[in-house]
Amino acid sequence: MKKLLIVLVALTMLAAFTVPVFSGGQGETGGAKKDLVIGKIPITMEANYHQAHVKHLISYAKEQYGAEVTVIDGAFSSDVAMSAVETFIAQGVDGILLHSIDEKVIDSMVKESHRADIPIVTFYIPTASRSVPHLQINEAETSFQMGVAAAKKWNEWYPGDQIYIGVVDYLAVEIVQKHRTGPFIAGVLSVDPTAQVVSKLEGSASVNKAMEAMQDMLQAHPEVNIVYGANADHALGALAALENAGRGKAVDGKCLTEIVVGTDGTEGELLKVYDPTCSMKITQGLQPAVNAKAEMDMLMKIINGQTPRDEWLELDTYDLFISYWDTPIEEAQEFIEYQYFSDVNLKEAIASK
Amino acid sequence: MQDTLLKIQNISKQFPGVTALNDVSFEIKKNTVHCIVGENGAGKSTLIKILTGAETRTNGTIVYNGQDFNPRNTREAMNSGMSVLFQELNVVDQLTVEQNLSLGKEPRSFGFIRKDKASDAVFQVLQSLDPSIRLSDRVSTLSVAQKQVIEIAKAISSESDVIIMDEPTAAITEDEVNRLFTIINHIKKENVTVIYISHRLSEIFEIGDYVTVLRDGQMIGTESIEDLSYCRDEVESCAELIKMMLGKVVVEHYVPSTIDKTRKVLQLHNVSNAKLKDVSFDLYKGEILGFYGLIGSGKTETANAIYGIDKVEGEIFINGKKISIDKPESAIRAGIAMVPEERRTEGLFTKLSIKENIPLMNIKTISRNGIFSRKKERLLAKKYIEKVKIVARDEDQNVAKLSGGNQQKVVLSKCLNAESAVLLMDEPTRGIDVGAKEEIHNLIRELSQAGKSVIVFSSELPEILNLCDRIILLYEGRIKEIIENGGEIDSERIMHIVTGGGGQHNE
Amino acid sequence: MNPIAAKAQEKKYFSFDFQIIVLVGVLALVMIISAVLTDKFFTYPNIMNVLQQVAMIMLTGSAATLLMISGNFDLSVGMVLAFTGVMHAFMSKNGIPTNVSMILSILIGSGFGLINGYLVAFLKITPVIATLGTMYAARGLAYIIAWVDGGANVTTGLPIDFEVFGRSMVGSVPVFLIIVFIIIAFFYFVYAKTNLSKYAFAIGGNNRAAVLSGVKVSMVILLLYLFVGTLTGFAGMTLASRMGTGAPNVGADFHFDVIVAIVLGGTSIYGGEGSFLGMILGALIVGFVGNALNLLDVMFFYQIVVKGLILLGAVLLTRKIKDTIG
Amino acid sequence: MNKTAKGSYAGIDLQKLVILGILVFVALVFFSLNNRFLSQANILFILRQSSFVIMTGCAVTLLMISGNLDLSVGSTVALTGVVHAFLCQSGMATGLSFILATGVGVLVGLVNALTVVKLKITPFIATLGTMYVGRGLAYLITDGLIIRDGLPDNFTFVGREYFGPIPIPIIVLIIVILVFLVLEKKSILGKYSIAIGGNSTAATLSGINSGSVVMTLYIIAGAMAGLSGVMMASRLGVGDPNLGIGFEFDVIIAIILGGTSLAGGEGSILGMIIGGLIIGSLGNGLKLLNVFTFFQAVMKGIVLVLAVVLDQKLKSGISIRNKKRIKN
Repeated sequence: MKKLLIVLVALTMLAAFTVPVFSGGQGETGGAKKDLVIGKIPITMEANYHQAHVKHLISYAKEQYGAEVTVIDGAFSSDVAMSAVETFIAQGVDGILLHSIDEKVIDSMVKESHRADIPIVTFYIPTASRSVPHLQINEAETSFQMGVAAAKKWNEWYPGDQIYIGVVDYLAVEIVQKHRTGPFIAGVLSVDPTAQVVSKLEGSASVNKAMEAMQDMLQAHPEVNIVYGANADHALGALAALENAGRGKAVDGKCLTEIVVGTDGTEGELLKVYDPTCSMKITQGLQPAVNAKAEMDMLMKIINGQTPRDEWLELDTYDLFISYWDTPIEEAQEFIEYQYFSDVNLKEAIASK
Repeated sequence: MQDTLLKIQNISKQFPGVTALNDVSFEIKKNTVHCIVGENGAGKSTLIKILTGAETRTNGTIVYNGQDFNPRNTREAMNSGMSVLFQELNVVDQLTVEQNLSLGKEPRSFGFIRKDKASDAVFQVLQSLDPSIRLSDRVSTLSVAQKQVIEIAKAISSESDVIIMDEPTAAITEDEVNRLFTIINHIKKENVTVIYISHRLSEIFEIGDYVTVLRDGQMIGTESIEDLSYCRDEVESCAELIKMMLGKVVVEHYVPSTIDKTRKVLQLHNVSNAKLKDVSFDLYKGEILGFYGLIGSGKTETANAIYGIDKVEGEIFINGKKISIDKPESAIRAGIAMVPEERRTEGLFTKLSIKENIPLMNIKTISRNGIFSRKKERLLAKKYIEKVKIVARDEDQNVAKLSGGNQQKVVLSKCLNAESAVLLMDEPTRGIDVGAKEEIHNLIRELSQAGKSVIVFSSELPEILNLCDRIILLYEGRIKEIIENGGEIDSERIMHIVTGGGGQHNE
Repeated sequence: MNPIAAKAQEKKYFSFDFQIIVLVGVLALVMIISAVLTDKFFTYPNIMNVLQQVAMIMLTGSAATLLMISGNFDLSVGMVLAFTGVMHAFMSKNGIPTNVSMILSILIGSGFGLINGYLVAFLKITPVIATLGTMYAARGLAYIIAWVDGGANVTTGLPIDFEVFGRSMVGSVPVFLIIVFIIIAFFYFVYAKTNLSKYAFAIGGNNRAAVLSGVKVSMVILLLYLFVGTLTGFAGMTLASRMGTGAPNVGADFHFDVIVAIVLGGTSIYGGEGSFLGMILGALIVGFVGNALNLLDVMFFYQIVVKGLILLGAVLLTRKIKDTIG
Repeated sequence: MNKTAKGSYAGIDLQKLVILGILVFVALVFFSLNNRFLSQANILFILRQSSFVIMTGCAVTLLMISGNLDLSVGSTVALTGVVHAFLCQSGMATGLSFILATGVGVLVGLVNALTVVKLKITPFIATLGTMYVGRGLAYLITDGLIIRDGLPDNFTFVGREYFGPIPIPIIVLIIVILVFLVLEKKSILGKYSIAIGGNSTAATLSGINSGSVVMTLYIIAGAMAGLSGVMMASRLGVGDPNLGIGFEFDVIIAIILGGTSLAGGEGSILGMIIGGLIIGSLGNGLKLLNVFTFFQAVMKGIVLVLAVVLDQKLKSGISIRNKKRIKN
């Protein structure tokens, strides 16, 4: 009996190995299909931006190119993304849109898929070897701009008041430093060199963690007057903590205790930004629609042989700078409806509060 | 005149609070069977633990083969030629018989197990003890008795000069016992010394050469069996020993209980399952009913059937009303409580204190609307400690720290507290010393006087004969005969019946 | 059984009150050190702030302790926390009156409790697997609901009174905190005075004996899981109300936090022994340590290390002192 | 007696056969829905993706059979991976650093061993502690960043290269499996872990030094986690401190699906392997079918529970039969 079992398992294992050995070649990428299948790997599906991005991608691919998009969640892990690429190869997709954590790992993912002769376009984080077409959001500029704006406003409201920056950061994702936190702080400093960063606490992409971090920060550094959240969850969490502490207020757009700056430009944030009584006043609006289309087009160009599959080619998009003062609410309304499929009417929602 | 193998000199052992052994000294001669008797808590186990390095002595010396002997752990003791057969079953259910037999002394090279003839010796012993056990059997499929046999085989075949046997016969069948004794007598000739601990005094007279008696950590005396039984019959010599053990003489004999023959509290009609065939009997109010049979005859199975542990066909009546008992819970509700066979694993909550154990079968006695009162809990415990004579520091003591007898009393208290009309007792005094045994027997009698009905399932004939008004003889799940106790009982014939001999089924 | 566990129970008799003393000692130590290191620490608002942060752990813990004493545990609490929060937001957003939706989301928690209980008590699945299963399920569902709502979390269009429960204060004390501590107090009573807790100890100590003593083992376990689920539901609902959003990504290692608190409190994961007050102290220790490190702006990488060391240190300390005494 | 013995054997193997059945079933379902599922490449992918779980699982199975537990493997994977990258970056020869980094795994194992055996802390807590510490250290070594620059080319060799058509990780996997199957069946260690998990007092009284056995098991578990971590790093080509979050659960799930009980005593590596493959093909299949990512989580949960329900039902069936036997 036991023997039999071992034999059985051995056989299954054996089968697993011999199949590839003997059936040879890359058989599974063949197989004629009517319409194109595109594999999309977002860095995570747990954030508004990426969900919207995927939605745009799916609809755009369909109507523009009649292409199917299948999505595998990158789950914030290089390892998962790597497996995802393999799965797409097994699936025999015609192209892969990749947004993963690490340049070097992306390199090897590209190798894998090229071995299976599937083109890849990278997004937001390029290949280390700069070997395939890449779509970059130029966030740093906007982040810097936000820093400048925040600092200017504060000095204008409270001249001579020392600026203390508190960041609910995303230390576990290094790119955030490069594109968001870093430039933002630089922006503030460019206006007021005396500004100090008093605290950087981890928000771990969780509203809850962000809130608790901010609560602690308020105990240690009640003096913070510029609060930066490195993504929507962090910004909203920080704001929640401020509100719980009786802060986070503004009088028709003039912040009382601090100015909160966010990232992503989700409806949740914009509701706060345009609320004259709330101290969150600035955010940068990522544009899922724009990015989704751009990366899809780039991939199709390769598939249609208009651009080479493995040559560096960078295309830049940008984030919208959105603030209570500089961006008319109608524009913002348009923005969330178009970019984030939002059905919220900012004006009414805010008025009803 | 043999020479001395082990000299135990002024051994004492203090535990926090208690003195387990106090200045014990005696000698063990080579190639003898040296018995150690004493009540539970008399210090036998502690002594063994010290001999085998499981405990360290507070002071005193042990001279073994002429030189000082202080093993730091069991392994060292084993290496110096001592092997132990402990009371608890120390076999690994998940391994096969063969693996168990070689456990700890596998023939090995570079950490890998070599197949070789080494295990043959063990297998010989095993064969001679119980041929029915196969090396490839998984131990989990064996009976308690067979597990015990495996341990015995292991100990004997360990080729050690001294084998310490702590209650080896507690769980095994008559003929296994006989085979064991044959082997003991055999290995005695092969320069093996046996230190034998048992509650069954008759055994001591059967195979013992010397006997040392301990009482509450004190050394009472060492006698040679010849001297003891010289010009005395066994009963007297037993009495002699018991006197030494208890400091008082115990004479137990059957006292008929007052039975209300008009009230049948429990009736079984043709109860059958895999192990039982058409078991039918009535239990009267105030009666003590005995189930006797060898292990595997269906005693425990009958108990389990009544208590709703095993599924059965057939009918069960309580006070004439037919009821269905599918789980212990409903049995208890129907007024049946059970003292299970395996005290440690089935009866006790070893992590809890005495007072926490007692109410668990009938928590209403200390609680109202699901909320209990610590005061009532304490009082209840005190009451039973009083009534059942549990020897313990206080009701807060952890039951794991009690001696076997007292643990059994706690289990008993738990069942008494269920205030049920019928009490099932499966091996009520297994592995319990004479004193506690008698106390428990008296308790059972009191219960029946108080109008409760008790069923005693036991593999010890004397117990049954001392206790029960009627005795049901089981063989292979069938009721062979129901005997009225009192008057002349032919135990020869009983043995004959329960071992498969004649005997008609009268109902 | 595990040899270590066996060792542990020999010594148990002393351990109880004793464990508490050690924990109080550790807690005091933590607080003193923190107070020395930063004057921000020992202030009323900060203490309040930490209490709020550990409130949810204590809340779930106050039922989970008994559960663990009965020899079971629940890994799904983290994700149930998230799911109930999301549901609360989702329901109240879609026209269900906030207070009704509060009740409903608590009941959803109970629902998960029932499922866990049924899987473990009646289908006899090892708690780890059963609750891991429901954990994945709850997690998935939380995101699906949010996705249905059209985002990664349910933030917008919430009624104004959504945040009332989480944010209104009595004097300088948040209302929810008072309620939470009332509930905790109630469960302390359950732990200290009810037959349920007696049975939990019995079952955890010796399941077979419990059955033979007629204890309704399955029912007890089911009930305990139900309690855990319900309280977690309450916690999730409260959290959502405090954050003003239903976020699926909360409670990522909530289950570990709860278990750590309970175990720090001297409850054996093999069941049969444990302490409620210990759990409370355990939660406070973890909470205050984390808070102090944040106050000192210690990078969170260090914080993870410290969390682990505290866990080991505290447990070790108790064991050591126990050994020297027992 | 004779019969009962056979019965119990049949029982145990029957149980393994059932998991195998589940695996085959899962495979067939996915195959019928998407014929690429059983394509050579995909099978290789599944194997490679589950190879690290199974590799670590081999050691942890023995550990769990002995009634212990290791939650730290996930962090160990991250830590060793990072160390490997770090050493290579600072110019150490890849081979040497490979060994040293694996050695770090051994160290973690040693720490677990000491805390559990010498300091007598319950495995769950001890390893939960090292889980936090290990993860933290991984971040500290890299300041939370990913080590990617200045890594030699051969850094990725073991992780990515192929031996003929078969990826090296799978070769390693096979070797590891064979070694551990021998350990389980033929070595003192395998037998003693059952003995200790089954009845620790019996083991001690048979003169087995439980302490050192358990310690060895923890160290081996650490070593295998280390090996997995180093190979993962090599596969990714970087040292990523976020690696292996939730890894410990994947391992435990595979083991428990394989019929190992948390209580110890029971269990088998063969079963664990099948369990691991079930999880692997499940994840892969759901993705192949383009199931919406969050439904995947739900289904994973459900399938997990179902599989175990089936398994447990069977087990309990057997154990009841056995109980009946024991009572004679």
